[in-house]
Amino acid sequence: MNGMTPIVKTITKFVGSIILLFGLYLIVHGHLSPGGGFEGGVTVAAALILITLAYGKDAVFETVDLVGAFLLQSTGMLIFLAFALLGFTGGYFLLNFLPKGKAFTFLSGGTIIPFTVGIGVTAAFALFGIFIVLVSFRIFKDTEKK
Amino acid sequence: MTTISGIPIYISVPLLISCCLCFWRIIRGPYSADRIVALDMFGILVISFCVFMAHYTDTPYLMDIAISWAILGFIGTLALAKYLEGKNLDD
Amino acid sequence: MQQFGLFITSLIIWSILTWIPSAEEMSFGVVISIIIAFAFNDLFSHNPIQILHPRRLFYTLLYAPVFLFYCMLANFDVAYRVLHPKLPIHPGIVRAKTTLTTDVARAFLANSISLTPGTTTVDIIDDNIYIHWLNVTTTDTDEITKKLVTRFEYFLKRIFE
Amino acid sequence: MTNVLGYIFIVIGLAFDLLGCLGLVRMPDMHTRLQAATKSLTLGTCSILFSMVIFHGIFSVMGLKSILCIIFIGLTAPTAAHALSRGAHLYGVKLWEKTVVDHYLEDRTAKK
Repeated sequence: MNGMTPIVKTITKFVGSIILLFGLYLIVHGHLSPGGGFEGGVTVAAALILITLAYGKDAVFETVDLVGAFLLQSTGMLIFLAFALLGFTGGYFLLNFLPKGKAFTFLSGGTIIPFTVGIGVTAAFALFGIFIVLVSFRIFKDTEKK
Repeated sequence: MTTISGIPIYISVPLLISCCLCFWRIIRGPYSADRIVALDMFGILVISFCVFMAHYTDTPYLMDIAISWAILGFIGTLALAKYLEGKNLDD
Repeated sequence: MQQFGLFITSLIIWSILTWIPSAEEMSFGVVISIIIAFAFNDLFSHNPIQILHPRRLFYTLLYAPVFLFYCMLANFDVAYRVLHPKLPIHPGIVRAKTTLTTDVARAFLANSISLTPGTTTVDIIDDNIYIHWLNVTTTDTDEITKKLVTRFEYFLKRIFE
Repeated sequence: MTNVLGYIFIVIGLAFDLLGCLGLVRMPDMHTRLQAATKSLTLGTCSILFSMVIFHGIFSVMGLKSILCIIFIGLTAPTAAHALSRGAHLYGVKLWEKTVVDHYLEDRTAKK
Protein backbone atom coordinates (compact mmCIF):
# COMPACT_ATOMS: atom_id res chain seq x y z
CA MET A 1 0.00 0.00 0.00
CA ASN A 2 2.50 2.63 1.04
CA GLY A 3 5.55 2.01 -1.12
CA MET A 4 8.86 3.60 -0.22
CA THR A 5 9.84 6.67 1.83
CA PRO A 6 8.47 10.19 1.07
CA ILE A 7 11.85 11.23 -0.32
CA VAL A 8 11.74 8.57 -3.03
CA LYS A 9 8.10 9.44 -3.77
CA THR A 10 8.92 13.12 -4.25
CA ILE A 11 11.88 12.48 -6.52
CA THR A 12 9.74 10.03 -8.52
CA LYS A 13 7.30 12.89 -9.16
CA PHE A 14 10.05 14.95 -10.78
CA VAL A 15 11.82 12.14 -12.61
CA GLY A 16 8.96 9.89 -13.78
CA SER A 17 7.64 12.28 -16.42
CA ILE A 18 11.17 12.79 -17.78
CA ILE A 19 11.62 9.00 -18.11
CA LEU A 20 8.29 8.57 -19.91
CA LEU A 21 9.14 11.45 -22.28
CA PHE A 22 12.56 9.96 -22.97
CA GLY A 23 11.01 6.59 -23.77
CA LEU A 24 8.59 8.16 -26.24
CA TYR A 25 11.50 10.10 -27.78
CA LEU A 26 13.45 6.85 -28.27
CA ILE A 27 10.41 5.20 -29.90
CA VAL A 28 9.67 8.01 -32.32
CA HIS A 29 13.29 8.70 -33.32
CA GLY A 30 14.07 5.08 -34.11
CA HIS A 31 15.30 5.80 -37.63
CA LEU A 32 17.59 8.71 -36.67
CA SER A 33 19.34 7.73 -33.43
CA PRO A 34 20.11 4.62 -31.35
CA GLY A 35 16.99 3.02 -29.99
CA GLY A 36 13.77 2.23 -31.75
CA GLY A 37 10.63 0.35 -30.90
CA PHE A 38 11.89 -2.23 -28.44
CA GLU A 39 14.35 -0.03 -26.54
CA GLY A 40 11.90 2.83 -26.16
CA GLY A 41 9.25 0.38 -25.05
CA VAL A 42 11.57 -0.94 -22.35
CA THR A 43 12.13 2.62 -21.11
CA VAL A 44 8.35 3.29 -21.00
CA ALA A 45 7.88 0.04 -19.07
CA ALA A 46 10.68 1.17 -16.73
CA ALA A 47 8.75 4.38 -15.97
CA LEU A 48 5.65 2.34 -15.06
CA ILE A 49 7.74 -0.03 -12.91
CA LEU A 50 9.34 2.96 -11.15
CA ILE A 51 5.92 4.34 -10.17
CA THR A 52 4.84 0.89 -9.00
CA LEU A 53 7.97 0.56 -6.85
CA ALA A 54 7.70 4.02 -5.32
CA TYR A 55 3.95 4.30 -4.71
CA GLY A 56 2.91 0.69 -4.14
CA LYS A 57 0.96 -1.35 -6.64
CA ASP A 58 -2.42 0.37 -6.31
CA ALA A 59 -1.21 3.62 -7.91
CA VAL A 60 -0.72 2.01 -11.32
CA PHE A 61 -2.90 -1.09 -11.21
CA GLU A 62 -6.11 0.92 -11.01
CA THR A 63 -5.40 2.33 -14.49
CA VAL A 64 -3.49 -0.56 -16.10
CA ASP A 65 -4.19 -4.01 -14.71
CA LEU A 66 -3.26 -7.38 -16.22
CA VAL A 67 -6.15 -7.49 -18.71
CA GLY A 68 -5.53 -3.89 -19.77
CA ALA A 69 -1.83 -4.59 -20.30
CA PHE A 70 -2.52 -7.55 -22.57
CA LEU A 71 -5.22 -5.63 -24.48
CA LEU A 72 -2.82 -2.73 -25.11
CA GLN A 73 -0.09 -5.18 -26.15
CA SER A 74 -2.46 -6.69 -28.74
CA THR A 75 -3.39 -3.19 -29.91
CA GLY A 76 0.28 -2.56 -30.68
CA MET A 77 0.46 -5.75 -32.74
CA LEU A 78 -2.69 -4.71 -34.62
CA ILE A 79 -1.23 -1.27 -35.45
CA PHE A 80 1.80 -2.99 -36.96
CA LEU A 81 -0.37 -5.45 -38.92
CA ALA A 82 -2.69 -2.72 -40.19
CA PHE A 83 0.13 -0.64 -41.65
CA ALA A 84 1.75 -3.76 -43.09
CA LEU A 85 -1.50 -4.75 -44.82
CA LEU A 86 -2.03 -1.19 -46.10
CA GLY A 87 1.04 -1.84 -48.24
CA PHE A 88 -1.19 -3.87 -50.55
CA THR A 89 -2.63 -0.56 -51.83
CA GLY A 90 0.63 -0.11 -53.74
CA GLY A 91 1.33 -3.72 -54.58
CA TYR A 92 2.88 -5.88 -51.86
CA PHE A 93 3.16 -6.58 -48.11
CA LEU A 94 5.16 -4.10 -45.93
CA LEU A 95 5.38 -1.54 -48.75
CA ASN A 96 6.57 1.92 -47.72
CA PHE A 97 3.64 3.80 -49.22
CA LEU A 98 3.96 7.11 -47.33
CA PRO A 99 5.99 9.95 -48.89
CA LYS A 100 9.66 9.94 -47.91
CA GLY A 101 10.99 13.43 -47.18
CA LYS A 102 14.53 14.77 -47.11
CA ALA A 103 17.10 12.42 -45.57
CA PHE A 104 18.03 12.90 -41.86
CA THR A 105 14.96 15.01 -41.08
CA PHE A 106 12.22 13.83 -38.74
CA LEU A 107 9.66 12.69 -41.34
CA SER A 108 12.12 10.87 -43.60
CA GLY A 109 11.06 7.34 -42.67
CA GLY A 110 7.67 6.90 -44.33
CA THR A 111 5.92 4.03 -42.57
CA ILE A 112 8.81 3.36 -40.18
CA ILE A 113 7.33 5.67 -37.53
CA PRO A 114 3.95 3.81 -37.30
CA PHE A 115 5.81 0.48 -37.27
CA THR A 116 8.08 1.53 -34.39
CA VAL A 117 5.10 2.96 -32.49
CA GLY A 118 3.39 -0.43 -32.78
CA ILE A 119 6.50 -2.30 -31.67
CA GLY A 120 7.02 0.15 -28.80
CA VAL A 121 3.48 -0.25 -27.44
CA THR A 122 3.82 -4.03 -27.70
CA ALA A 123 7.18 -4.17 -25.93
CA ALA A 124 6.18 -1.73 -23.16
CA PHE A 125 2.99 -3.47 -22.16
CA ALA A 126 4.32 -6.99 -22.66
CA LEU A 127 7.15 -6.26 -20.22
CA PHE A 128 4.79 -4.56 -17.81
CA GLY A 129 2.45 -7.56 -18.06
CA ILE A 130 5.33 -9.88 -17.19
CA PHE A 131 6.14 -7.65 -14.20
CA ILE A 132 2.49 -7.77 -13.01
CA VAL A 133 2.41 -11.55 -13.38
CA LEU A 134 5.62 -11.98 -11.38
CA VAL A 135 4.42 -9.65 -8.60
CA SER A 136 0.94 -11.15 -8.26
CA PHE A 137 2.30 -14.72 -8.41
CA ARG A 138 4.50 -13.93 -5.43
CA ILE A 139 1.56 -12.48 -3.47
CA PHE A 140 -0.58 -15.52 -4.34
CA LYS A 141 2.11 -17.88 -3.09
CA ASP A 142 2.47 -15.97 0.19
CA THR A 143 -1.25 -16.02 0.90
CA GLU A 144 -1.45 -19.70 0.04
CA LYS A 145 1.21 -20.53 2.64
CA LYS A 146 -0.83 -18.91 5.39
CA MET B 1 48.23 8.41 -30.41
CA THR B 2 47.34 5.16 -28.67
CA THR B 3 43.63 4.86 -28.06
CA ILE B 4 41.24 2.31 -26.56
CA SER B 5 38.11 2.27 -28.76
CA GLY B 6 38.61 5.93 -29.64
CA ILE B 7 39.41 7.27 -26.18
CA PRO B 8 43.01 8.47 -25.58
CA ILE B 9 44.94 6.21 -23.27
CA TYR B 10 45.62 8.83 -20.58
CA ILE B 11 41.84 9.13 -20.04
CA SER B 12 40.72 5.52 -20.45
CA VAL B 13 43.32 3.94 -18.15
CA PRO B 14 42.18 5.77 -14.94
CA LEU B 15 38.57 4.88 -15.78
CA LEU B 16 39.52 1.24 -16.36
CA ILE B 17 41.38 1.16 -13.03
CA SER B 18 38.24 2.52 -11.33
CA CYS B 19 36.14 -0.19 -13.01
CA CYS B 20 38.61 -2.86 -11.80
CA LEU B 21 38.30 -1.56 -8.22
CA CYS B 22 34.48 -1.76 -8.52
CA PHE B 23 34.76 -5.32 -9.82
CA TRP B 24 37.02 -6.25 -6.92
CA ARG B 25 34.32 -5.08 -4.52
CA ILE B 26 31.60 -6.93 -6.49
CA ILE B 27 33.56 -10.19 -6.27
CA ARG B 28 34.74 -9.74 -2.68
CA GLY B 29 31.87 -7.96 -0.86
CA PRO B 30 30.70 -9.88 2.21
CA TYR B 31 27.02 -8.86 1.94
CA SER B 32 24.80 -8.44 -1.11
CA ALA B 33 24.39 -4.77 -0.10
CA ASP B 34 28.11 -4.17 -0.77
CA ARG B 35 27.75 -5.70 -4.23
CA ILE B 36 24.74 -3.50 -5.02
CA VAL B 37 26.67 -0.37 -4.02
CA ALA B 38 29.56 -1.35 -6.29
CA LEU B 39 27.15 -2.11 -9.15
CA ASP B 40 25.48 1.30 -8.80
CA MET B 41 28.85 3.05 -8.93
CA PHE B 42 29.86 0.94 -11.94
CA GLY B 43 26.79 2.23 -13.76
CA ILE B 44 27.84 5.82 -13.10
CA LEU B 45 31.32 5.04 -14.49
CA VAL B 46 29.79 3.67 -17.70
CA ILE B 47 28.11 7.06 -18.21
CA SER B 48 31.56 8.69 -18.25
CA PHE B 49 32.70 6.13 -20.83
CA CYS B 50 29.74 6.94 -23.08
CA VAL B 51 30.39 10.68 -22.80
CA PHE B 52 34.07 10.32 -23.69
CA MET B 53 33.29 8.10 -26.67
CA ALA B 54 30.71 10.62 -27.90
CA HIS B 55 33.29 13.40 -27.60
CA TYR B 56 36.33 11.73 -29.13
CA THR B 57 34.70 9.77 -31.95
CA ASP B 58 32.39 12.72 -32.79
CA THR B 59 29.11 10.80 -32.56
CA PRO B 60 26.77 12.97 -30.43
CA TYR B 61 23.92 10.45 -30.39
CA LEU B 62 25.87 8.28 -27.91
CA MET B 63 24.59 10.78 -25.29
CA ASP B 64 21.20 9.04 -25.60
CA ILE B 65 22.83 5.84 -24.34
CA ALA B 66 24.35 7.73 -21.40
CA ILE B 67 20.94 9.10 -20.38
CA SER B 68 19.22 5.72 -20.68
CA TRP B 69 22.00 4.09 -18.65
CA ALA B 70 21.41 6.67 -15.90
CA ILE B 71 17.67 5.91 -15.96
CA LEU B 72 17.99 2.12 -15.87
CA GLY B 73 20.73 2.24 -13.21
CA PHE B 74 18.51 4.34 -10.92
CA ILE B 75 15.50 2.04 -11.32
CA GLY B 76 17.62 -1.08 -10.85
CA THR B 77 19.12 0.30 -7.64
CA LEU B 78 15.66 1.20 -6.30
CA ALA B 79 14.36 -2.30 -7.08
CA LEU B 80 17.32 -3.94 -5.34
CA ALA B 81 16.90 -1.63 -2.33
CA LYS B 82 13.25 -2.69 -2.19
CA TYR B 83 14.39 -6.31 -2.27
CA LEU B 84 16.78 -5.63 0.61
CA GLU B 85 13.97 -4.25 2.74
CA GLY B 86 12.45 -7.72 2.54
CA LYS B 87 8.94 -6.53 1.80
CA ASN B 88 6.34 -7.50 -0.73
CA LEU B 89 5.19 -4.87 -3.17
CA ASP B 90 1.80 -4.55 -1.50
CA ASP B 91 2.73 -3.60 2.05
CA MET C 1 -3.01 24.42 -13.72
CA GLN C 2 -0.65 21.61 -12.83
CA GLN C 3 -1.33 19.89 -16.15
CA PHE C 4 -0.32 23.10 -17.91
CA GLY C 5 2.92 23.26 -15.93
CA LEU C 6 3.70 19.65 -16.81
CA PHE C 7 2.91 20.38 -20.47
CA ILE C 8 5.36 23.30 -20.60
CA THR C 9 8.08 21.28 -18.82
CA SER C 10 7.67 18.37 -21.23
CA LEU C 11 7.82 20.67 -24.23
CA ILE C 12 11.06 22.25 -22.99
CA ILE C 13 12.67 18.84 -22.41
CA TRP C 14 11.45 17.63 -25.81
CA SER C 15 13.10 20.59 -27.53
CA ILE C 16 16.32 19.86 -25.59
CA LEU C 17 16.27 16.23 -26.79
CA THR C 18 15.60 17.11 -30.45
CA TRP C 19 17.96 20.08 -30.76
CA ILE C 20 17.63 21.99 -33.19
CA PRO C 21 13.82 21.50 -33.23
CA SER C 22 12.09 21.90 -36.57
CA ALA C 23 8.39 22.65 -37.07
CA GLU C 24 7.32 19.04 -37.61
CA GLU C 25 9.23 17.83 -34.55
CA MET C 26 7.67 20.53 -32.37
CA SER C 27 4.17 19.63 -33.56
CA PHE C 28 4.85 15.99 -32.65
CA GLY C 29 6.22 17.20 -29.31
CA VAL C 30 2.94 18.98 -28.56
CA VAL C 31 1.04 15.70 -29.06
CA ILE C 32 3.45 13.76 -26.83
CA SER C 33 3.40 16.47 -24.15
CA ILE C 34 -0.41 16.31 -24.06
CA ILE C 35 -0.20 12.51 -23.60
CA ILE C 36 2.23 12.96 -20.69
CA ALA C 37 0.21 15.77 -19.11
CA PHE C 38 -2.81 13.48 -18.94
CA ALA C 39 -0.90 10.34 -17.93
CA PHE C 40 0.89 12.03 -15.01
CA ASN C 41 -1.74 14.55 -13.96
CA ASP C 42 -1.68 13.94 -10.22
CA LEU C 43 1.95 12.86 -9.99
CA PHE C 44 3.51 16.30 -10.31
CA SER C 45 4.01 19.42 -8.19
CA HIS C 46 0.57 20.77 -7.28
CA ASN C 47 1.29 24.44 -7.84
CA PRO C 48 4.21 24.61 -10.26
CA ILE C 49 3.93 28.34 -11.01
CA GLN C 50 4.96 29.29 -7.46
CA ILE C 51 8.62 28.48 -8.15
CA LEU C 52 8.72 31.59 -10.38
CA HIS C 53 8.04 33.89 -7.43
CA PRO C 54 10.95 36.43 -7.33
CA ARG C 55 11.78 35.76 -3.66
CA ARG C 56 12.14 32.03 -4.33
CA LEU C 57 14.28 32.64 -7.42
CA PHE C 58 16.54 34.99 -5.44
CA TYR C 59 17.10 32.44 -2.68
CA THR C 60 17.65 29.66 -5.26
CA LEU C 61 20.42 31.70 -6.83
CA LEU C 62 21.87 32.32 -3.36
CA TYR C 63 21.63 28.63 -2.46
CA ALA C 64 23.47 27.27 -5.51
CA PRO C 65 27.00 28.57 -4.66
CA VAL C 66 26.61 27.56 -1.00
CA PHE C 67 25.63 24.05 -2.04
CA LEU C 68 28.46 23.78 -4.59
CA PHE C 69 30.97 24.94 -1.97
CA TYR C 70 29.85 22.26 0.48
CA CYS C 71 29.86 19.67 -2.31
CA MET C 72 33.50 20.43 -3.18
CA LEU C 73 34.38 20.41 0.53
CA ALA C 74 32.75 16.99 0.84
CA ASN C 75 34.93 15.56 -1.90
CA PHE C 76 38.17 16.88 -0.43
CA ASP C 77 37.03 15.50 2.92
CA VAL C 78 36.49 12.06 1.38
CA ALA C 79 39.85 12.28 -0.40
CA TYR C 80 41.61 13.10 2.87
CA ARG C 81 39.95 10.25 4.73
CA VAL C 82 40.60 7.70 1.97
CA LEU C 83 44.24 8.60 1.39
CA HIS C 84 45.20 8.82 5.09
CA PRO C 85 46.98 5.54 5.98
CA LYS C 86 45.27 5.22 9.39
CA LEU C 87 41.70 5.74 8.07
CA PRO C 88 40.54 8.50 10.50
CA ILE C 89 36.80 7.76 10.73
CA HIS C 90 34.41 7.50 13.70
CA PRO C 91 31.13 6.50 12.04
CA GLY C 92 27.70 6.40 13.63
CA ILE C 93 24.01 6.98 12.92
CA VAL C 94 22.70 10.04 14.78
CA ARG C 95 19.31 11.68 15.19
CA ALA C 96 18.52 15.29 14.28
CA LYS C 97 15.36 17.38 14.16
CA THR C 98 13.95 19.23 11.17
CA THR C 99 11.33 21.99 11.10
CA LEU C 100 10.43 21.69 7.41
CA THR C 101 6.90 20.47 6.74
CA THR C 102 6.35 19.92 3.00
CA ASP C 103 7.54 16.75 1.28
CA VAL C 104 9.40 18.57 -1.52
CA ALA C 105 11.48 20.61 0.92
CA ARG C 106 12.26 17.50 2.97
CA ALA C 107 13.35 15.57 -0.11
CA PHE C 108 15.72 18.34 -1.16
CA LEU C 109 17.02 18.63 2.40
CA ALA C 110 17.78 14.89 2.40
CA ASN C 111 19.53 15.08 -0.96
CA SER C 112 21.57 18.10 0.14
CA ILE C 113 22.63 16.31 3.30
CA SER C 114 23.60 13.24 1.26
CA LEU C 115 26.00 15.24 -0.90
CA THR C 116 27.75 17.25 1.83
CA PRO C 117 30.79 16.42 3.99
CA GLY C 118 30.62 13.11 5.81
CA THR C 119 26.84 12.70 6.02
CA THR C 120 24.17 10.50 4.39
CA THR C 121 20.46 10.50 5.16
CA VAL C 122 19.24 7.09 6.29
CA ASP C 123 15.58 7.80 7.00
CA ILE C 124 13.04 10.49 7.86
CA ILE C 125 10.33 9.54 10.36
CA ASP C 126 8.00 12.41 11.38
CA ASP C 127 10.34 15.20 12.55
CA ASN C 128 13.35 13.00 13.19
CA ILE C 129 15.97 12.76 10.47
CA TYR C 130 18.52 9.98 10.87
CA ILE C 131 21.97 10.78 9.51
CA HIS C 132 24.93 8.47 9.02
CA TRP C 133 27.92 10.63 9.99
CA LEU C 134 31.54 9.72 9.32
CA ASN C 135 33.04 11.78 12.13
CA VAL C 136 30.79 11.70 15.19
CA THR C 137 31.89 14.30 17.74
CA THR C 138 28.71 14.65 19.84
CA THR C 139 25.58 12.54 20.31
CA ASP C 140 23.36 15.40 21.50
CA THR C 141 20.37 15.97 19.19
CA ASP C 142 20.23 19.78 19.43
CA GLU C 143 23.93 20.22 18.78
CA ILE C 144 23.82 17.89 15.78
CA THR C 145 20.82 19.77 14.39
CA LYS C 146 22.68 23.06 14.73
CA LYS C 147 25.77 21.61 13.10
CA LEU C 148 24.37 19.63 10.15
CA VAL C 149 20.80 20.64 9.32
CA THR C 150 20.36 24.35 9.99
CA ARG C 151 22.76 25.57 7.31
CA PHE C 152 20.44 24.20 4.56
CA GLU C 153 17.13 24.69 6.34
CA TYR C 154 17.53 28.47 6.27
CA PHE C 155 17.54 28.49 2.45
CA LEU C 156 15.14 25.61 1.77
CA LYS C 157 12.51 27.12 4.05
CA ARG C 158 12.52 30.27 1.94
CA ILE C 159 12.61 28.44 -1.38
CA PHE C 160 9.94 25.78 -0.96
CA GLU C 161 7.59 27.00 1.79
CA MET D 1 41.80 28.87 -23.24
CA THR D 2 38.44 27.06 -23.22
CA ASN D 3 40.28 23.81 -24.01
CA VAL D 4 42.52 24.27 -20.96
CA LEU D 5 39.48 24.90 -18.74
CA GLY D 6 37.75 21.80 -20.12
CA TYR D 7 40.80 19.64 -19.50
CA ILE D 8 41.02 20.94 -15.93
CA PHE D 9 37.44 19.76 -15.35
CA ILE D 10 38.24 16.37 -16.92
CA VAL D 11 41.26 15.92 -14.65
CA ILE D 12 39.18 16.84 -11.57
CA GLY D 13 36.51 14.33 -12.61
CA LEU D 14 38.95 11.49 -13.25
CA ALA D 15 40.77 12.12 -9.96
CA PHE D 16 37.54 12.04 -7.94
CA ASP D 17 36.31 8.94 -9.77
CA LEU D 18 39.54 7.14 -8.89
CA LEU D 19 39.42 8.33 -5.26
CA GLY D 20 35.80 7.26 -4.89
CA CYS D 21 36.55 3.76 -6.15
CA LEU D 22 39.57 3.61 -3.84
CA GLY D 23 37.21 4.49 -1.00
CA LEU D 24 34.91 1.69 -2.15
CA VAL D 25 37.79 -0.74 -1.60
CA ARG D 26 39.39 0.70 1.54
CA MET D 27 36.43 1.58 3.77
CA PRO D 28 35.50 -1.01 6.42
CA ASP D 29 31.69 -1.39 6.21
CA MET D 30 28.80 -0.85 3.81
CA HIS D 31 27.55 2.56 4.97
CA THR D 32 31.00 4.18 4.87
CA ARG D 33 31.64 2.69 1.42
CA LEU D 34 28.34 4.13 0.21
CA GLN D 35 29.29 7.58 1.54
CA ALA D 36 32.70 7.72 -0.10
CA ALA D 37 31.55 6.31 -3.44
CA THR D 38 28.34 8.31 -3.87
CA LYS D 39 29.80 11.73 -3.15
CA SER D 40 32.96 11.31 -5.21
CA LEU D 41 31.42 9.61 -8.22
CA THR D 42 28.50 12.05 -8.45
CA LEU D 43 30.74 15.10 -8.48
CA GLY D 44 33.31 13.38 -10.72
CA THR D 45 30.82 12.40 -13.41
CA CYS D 46 29.05 15.77 -13.21
CA SER D 47 32.35 17.57 -13.74
CA ILE D 48 33.18 15.35 -16.75
CA LEU D 49 29.74 16.18 -18.21
CA PHE D 50 30.29 19.87 -17.50
CA SER D 51 33.60 19.77 -19.39
CA MET D 52 31.58 18.71 -22.45
CA VAL D 53 29.43 21.83 -22.02
CA ILE D 54 32.64 23.90 -22.09
CA PHE D 55 34.05 22.12 -25.17
CA HIS D 56 30.93 22.26 -27.34
CA GLY D 57 29.11 25.35 -26.02
CA ILE D 58 25.73 25.27 -24.31
CA PHE D 59 23.48 25.42 -27.38
CA SER D 60 24.65 22.25 -29.11
CA VAL D 61 23.49 18.63 -28.99
CA MET D 62 26.24 17.54 -26.59
CA GLY D 63 25.88 20.58 -24.32
CA LEU D 64 22.12 20.42 -23.82
CA LYS D 65 22.06 16.67 -23.30
CA SER D 66 24.96 16.95 -20.84
CA ILE D 67 22.97 19.49 -18.81
CA LEU D 68 19.95 17.16 -18.82
CA CYS D 69 22.19 14.30 -17.66
CA ILE D 70 23.72 16.48 -14.88
CA ILE D 71 20.24 17.37 -13.57
CA PHE D 72 19.18 13.71 -13.72
CA ILE D 73 22.24 12.35 -11.92
CA GLY D 74 22.18 15.13 -9.32
CA LEU D 75 18.56 14.28 -8.47
CA THR D 76 18.77 10.49 -8.56
CA ALA D 77 22.19 9.49 -7.18
CA PRO D 78 21.59 10.77 -3.59
CA THR D 79 18.08 9.31 -3.66
CA ALA D 80 19.38 5.90 -4.68
CA ALA D 81 22.00 6.14 -1.93
CA HIS D 82 19.31 6.95 0.64
CA ALA D 83 17.09 4.04 -0.45
CA LEU D 84 20.03 1.66 -0.44
CA SER D 85 21.22 2.80 2.99
CA ARG D 86 17.75 2.37 4.51
CA GLY D 87 17.26 -0.99 2.81
CA ALA D 88 20.60 -2.29 4.03
CA HIS D 89 19.88 -1.18 7.59
CA LEU D 90 16.50 -2.93 7.57
CA TYR D 91 18.11 -6.00 5.97
CA GLY D 92 20.46 -6.26 8.93
CA VAL D 93 23.86 -5.37 7.56
CA LYS D 94 26.26 -5.13 10.48
CA LEU D 95 27.96 -1.79 11.12
CA TRP D 96 31.71 -1.54 11.71
CA GLU D 97 32.77 -2.70 15.18
CA LYS D 98 34.24 0.73 16.02
CA THR D 99 30.92 2.48 15.32
CA VAL D 100 30.26 5.13 17.95
CA VAL D 101 26.46 5.29 18.13
CA ASP D 102 23.34 3.98 16.32
CA HIS D 103 20.23 5.99 17.20
CA TYR D 104 18.22 4.52 14.32
CA LEU D 105 18.46 0.97 15.65
CA GLU D 106 17.59 2.20 19.17
CA ASP D 107 14.45 3.96 17.95
CA ARG D 108 13.35 1.05 15.77
CA THR D 109 13.68 -1.47 18.58
CA ALA D 110 12.02 0.94 21.06
CA LYS D 111 8.98 1.26 18.77
CA LYS D 112 8.49 -2.49 18.72
